[in-house]
Amino acid sequence: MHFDAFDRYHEKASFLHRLDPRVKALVTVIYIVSNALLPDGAWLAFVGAWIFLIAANLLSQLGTGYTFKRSIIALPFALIAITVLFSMPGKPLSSFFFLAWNFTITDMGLLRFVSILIRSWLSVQMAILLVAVTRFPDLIHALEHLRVPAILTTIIAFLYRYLFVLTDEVFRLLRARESRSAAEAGNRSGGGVLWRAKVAGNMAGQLFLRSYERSDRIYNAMLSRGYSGHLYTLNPHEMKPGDYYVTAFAIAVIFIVQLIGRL
Amino acid sequence: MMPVTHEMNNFEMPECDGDVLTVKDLHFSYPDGHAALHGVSFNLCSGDKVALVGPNGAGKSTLMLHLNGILGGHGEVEVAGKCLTRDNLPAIRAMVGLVFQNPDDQLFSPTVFEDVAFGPLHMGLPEADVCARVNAALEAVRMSAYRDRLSHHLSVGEKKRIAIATVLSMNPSLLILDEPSAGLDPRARRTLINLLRELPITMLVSTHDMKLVEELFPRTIIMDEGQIVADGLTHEILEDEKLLTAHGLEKP
Amino acid sequence: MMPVTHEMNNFEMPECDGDVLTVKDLHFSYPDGHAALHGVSFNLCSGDKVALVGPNGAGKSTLMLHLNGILGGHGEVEVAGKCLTRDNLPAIRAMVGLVFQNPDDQLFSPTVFEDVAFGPLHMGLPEADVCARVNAALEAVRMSAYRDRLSHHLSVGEKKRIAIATVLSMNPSLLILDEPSAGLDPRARRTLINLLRELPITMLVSTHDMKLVEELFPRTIIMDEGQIVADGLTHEILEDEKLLTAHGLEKP
Amino acid sequence: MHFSPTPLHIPDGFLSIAISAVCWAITIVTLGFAISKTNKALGEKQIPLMGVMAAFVFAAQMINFPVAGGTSGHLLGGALASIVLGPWAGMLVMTAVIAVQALLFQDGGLLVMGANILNMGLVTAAIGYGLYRGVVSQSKTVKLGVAGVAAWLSVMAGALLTALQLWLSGTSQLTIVIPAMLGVHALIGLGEAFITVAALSFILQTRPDLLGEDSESAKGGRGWVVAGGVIALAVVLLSPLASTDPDGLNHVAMDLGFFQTAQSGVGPLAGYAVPFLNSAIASKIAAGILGVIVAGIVALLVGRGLKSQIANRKPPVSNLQSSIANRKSKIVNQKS
Ligand SMILES: Nc1ncnc2c1ncn2[C@@H]1O[C@H](COP(=O)(O)OP(=O)(O)OP(=O)(O)O)[C@@H](O)[C@H]1O
Ligand SMILES: Nc1ncnc2c1ncn2[C@@H]1O[C@H](COP(=O)(O)OP(=O)(O)OP(=O)(O)O)[C@@H](O)[C@H]1O
Ligand SMILES: [Mg+2]
Ligand SMILES: [Mg+2]
Repeated sequence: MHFDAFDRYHEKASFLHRLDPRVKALVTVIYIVSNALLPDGAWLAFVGAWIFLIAANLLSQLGTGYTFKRSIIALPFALIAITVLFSMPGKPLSSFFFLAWNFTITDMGLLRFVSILIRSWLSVQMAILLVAVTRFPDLIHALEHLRVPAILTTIIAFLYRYLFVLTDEVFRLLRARESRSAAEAGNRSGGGVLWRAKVAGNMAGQLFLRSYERSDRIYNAMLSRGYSGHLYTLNPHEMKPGDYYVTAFAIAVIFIVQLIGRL
Repeated sequence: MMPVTHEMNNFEMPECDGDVLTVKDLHFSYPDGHAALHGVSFNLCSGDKVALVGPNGAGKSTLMLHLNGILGGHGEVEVAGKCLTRDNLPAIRAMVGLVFQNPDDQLFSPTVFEDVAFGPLHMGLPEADVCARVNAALEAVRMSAYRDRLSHHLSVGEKKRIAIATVLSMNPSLLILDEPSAGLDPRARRTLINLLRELPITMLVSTHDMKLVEELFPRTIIMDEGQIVADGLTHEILEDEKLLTAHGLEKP
Repeated sequence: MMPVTHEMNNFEMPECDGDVLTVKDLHFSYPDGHAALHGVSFNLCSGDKVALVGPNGAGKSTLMLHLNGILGGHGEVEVAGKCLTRDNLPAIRAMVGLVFQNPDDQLFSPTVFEDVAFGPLHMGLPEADVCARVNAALEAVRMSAYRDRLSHHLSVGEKKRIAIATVLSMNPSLLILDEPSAGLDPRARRTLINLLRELPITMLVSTHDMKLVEELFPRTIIMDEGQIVADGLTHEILEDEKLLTAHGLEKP
Repeated sequence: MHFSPTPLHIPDGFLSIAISAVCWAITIVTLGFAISKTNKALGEKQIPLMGVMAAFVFAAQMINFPVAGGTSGHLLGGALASIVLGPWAGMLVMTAVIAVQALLFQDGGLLVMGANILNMGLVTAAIGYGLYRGVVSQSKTVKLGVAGVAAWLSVMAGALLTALQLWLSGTSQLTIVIPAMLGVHALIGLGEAFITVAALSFILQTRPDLLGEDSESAKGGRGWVVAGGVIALAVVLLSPLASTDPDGLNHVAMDLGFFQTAQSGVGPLAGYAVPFLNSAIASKIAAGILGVIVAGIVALLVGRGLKSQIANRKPPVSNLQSSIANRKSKIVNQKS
């Protein structure tokens, strides 16, 4: 329970919070697909997509900068794309020596690199916004109603529920290990890498067994409440006319952004 | 382990009208061959509140798992006159509400509402009834305000109460609780005791907390090594120090 | 939560020679901003056996995690005259043995031997010394026969004792136990009490079990809302009913 | 907070639509199979079991152990999950883990989730289980040794696939991305291998029934051995090939028609224009190092296995006693 930090939901009474989770999930996916479809260097369209994002941020009452602050997590991966700077044929912009090689940045390379980063950055922010304005259980319901197989959504629901219980257990295990990781003056402490790996593996094994046996108890608890192989849920969500209008409007805007990008 | 035959201590008990639960000569061995129950017989009258005590490994949890057919041994189990057979199973599971020791095992849904609704939904009730039952059950444990909360945000004491609500929502005629007070601080424990005292349902409660036994249950059953070794009025049993120490118990 | 300022109840205490532990004005907030400790100060003398009580969420476990540097707040913590700094950390962890509430968290190796040997091995001791320490620690908790057993299959009471052995094998000068008696049946609890009574080490024990406090500890510290609200002789504190109820406690 | 133990979680924007779609298609078909198979094999108990196991994999990814210089080893879990739960259930469990990482923590994108599931969930499970299945009736030492190699290869396979997808999307250059990804993951895979082997050995010691003859881990069809073997072979052969002869790969891609669909006309063909690790020698050295590492792990694992077996051999009397004691304690404590 101490890892509430895992929850990305921010309680607010905003327009976006009240929207049906299906609408939010659908629009997010369409937005991300649209970004991927925009050609390199479609700056105007990227700006359009960005405005869409800012508007959504405003509607969520979380503040314009909310998703921006958290969007850095995708940055490390950008390293992977850095090679396109040099590998695309085009007009050389600048070149420099590093170690024994001569690197030349081309205009096409730069264009492509920046485009990739912008696509990624916009998409990540929309995904961040989605979970900030939708409670995760509602998101699971949305997936259910969007025809994701029930077995997957229930596994995800269980995962979400026990994520907190088990990560708590892991952190207690790690604490126990840490508190016994001592040294005496003059000794080289810590053991060998293999031994340390084995201890970590033991912890994983321990955790596995406890999870496995817990699943038995949960199964018993489910049985005693009438479970017989089928899971039933109530649908707590109903699409209101407003939800349809919002979906239509959002799709229209995204479509216009695509048009701008291809003109 | 050798089955030890224990002398049965007989205490006098008041008369009772209408049995909610009858268990006759129940035997059970786990698949690995370990015999956990050797001929257990007792009955619960309507309105009884009974404590089930005994040392670790006595077979208390095993017995409880028999009472709604999760385990099936040899012998007779009857709930409200219905024999425990495959056909009766769904009906009996609706009548017997089983609450496990660890509320994290009992609360497996992401939200409180979904968890409390699980039982009624699986009984096939219509949606309106389900909601009504959920509300009534949460009201009974005084947790109505927690309807839409996420289960993992609750404290242990709150989780315990929600766990009880998950079975109350099935309108059970018999409530079975496995070590309800374990891990609670004095305040949460006190709240739980008051709650159990007020619930107007027949209940069988296993516990190691002898003080709880003394305060709450007029009748006590002692189990050891798969057998019932004493069954009687709590204040008489708690006086019998020889009996208590023989079975690893202590006077509160 | 607003930091409430509690009146400090002063009780007279016998003189002490040589502090094992000194804590001065310790403050700590969790990363999420929740302030768990507001200026905690106390000291333990060599040979002291002290109970730490208080309602859920009082900050007992948080305080204990500071005493061997797993958490680090503002303020001073000194163990046997050594300040708790990054450089001293390994040495201090060798002196302070911390036993967590749930023995399952403490026992992460398949066999009892490997678990008890973890500390000494990590300290880089030669193999012969490790074996000697393991044997001595298991002897101290009377579990020598369990050396090669699988930890996973032990009873809770046995696991508790092994968990204590895992830190005894590091020859600590201070033993810190977080709720050692939770979940034990009366017999196992009695065995544990006898064990703790006999161990000739300074110890600080957090617990909700007021009977244990009365039986075992001459000195008691009460915490509430991140502060120490009373520190004195147990029999005096237990007499002060107003103090106890004010902090969610009960007389045993 | 960034949870991914390996840099395999591709964010949105780095793969082209075409590649994302192809990966989704493969993933969906495979998951369809997995769902129908697990429904048959595990019955009604599957739901809580797989749900809690998914949470286990998630939590186990946080267990680390200090290696040298402030780095640490981690678990990805695909091989371990498929070995103990069977391949199909393992795939579903990994899918749930990756989905939650993407949905809740934006660790990996949504549009590219198909690719991430394929790389980290499906392929790792197939290779991990496939190789293990081949030796399931062998001695404990062999099983653990092979599981270790399988775990290492599962990470390498995921890395290789990721690299190929990035290249086909025109996001990076083949001659760099493959050696870079494989180089990093050769090390990360070691952590995976060690933890997987130790965890399996723990389970074999404490609950051998979970890996015994009637368990899910022994029930997978023989076909898995072939599948696992083929993927393993592909990894072993393709990695050096890909780094030494990108032309060859480009040809294959052309023939398969990947190229036309890959986004942004220029494409990865321009790949090896930069004189960066393009010499065949460097790549061969890299391949050689990989081979040495594999051999090293096998030797280490076999050695350790033998050592612990010898250590476990005790005088017959005490052995008997302890086995009786073990049985007894097992009986007494099965309740939890
Ligand atoms: N990791 C954490 N993050 C944020 N808050 C925490 C964390 N751990 C504990 N807390 C909070 O700090 C306070 C003190 O917690 P602590 O666990 O120290 O209490 P305690 O006295 O040990 O209670 P108990 O008797 O239940 O064990 C509580 O309010 C708790 O909710
Ligand atoms: N799944 C199982 N397989 C084999 N033996 C088991 C199993 N579960 C429990 N047992 C054994 O059956 C006996 C009775 O266990 P049970 O859990 O019913 O005891 P209990 O009275 O509930 O104990 P506690 O007070 O510790 O909860 C014990 O000896 C236990 O080891
Ligand atoms: Mg029990
Ligand atoms: Mg605590």
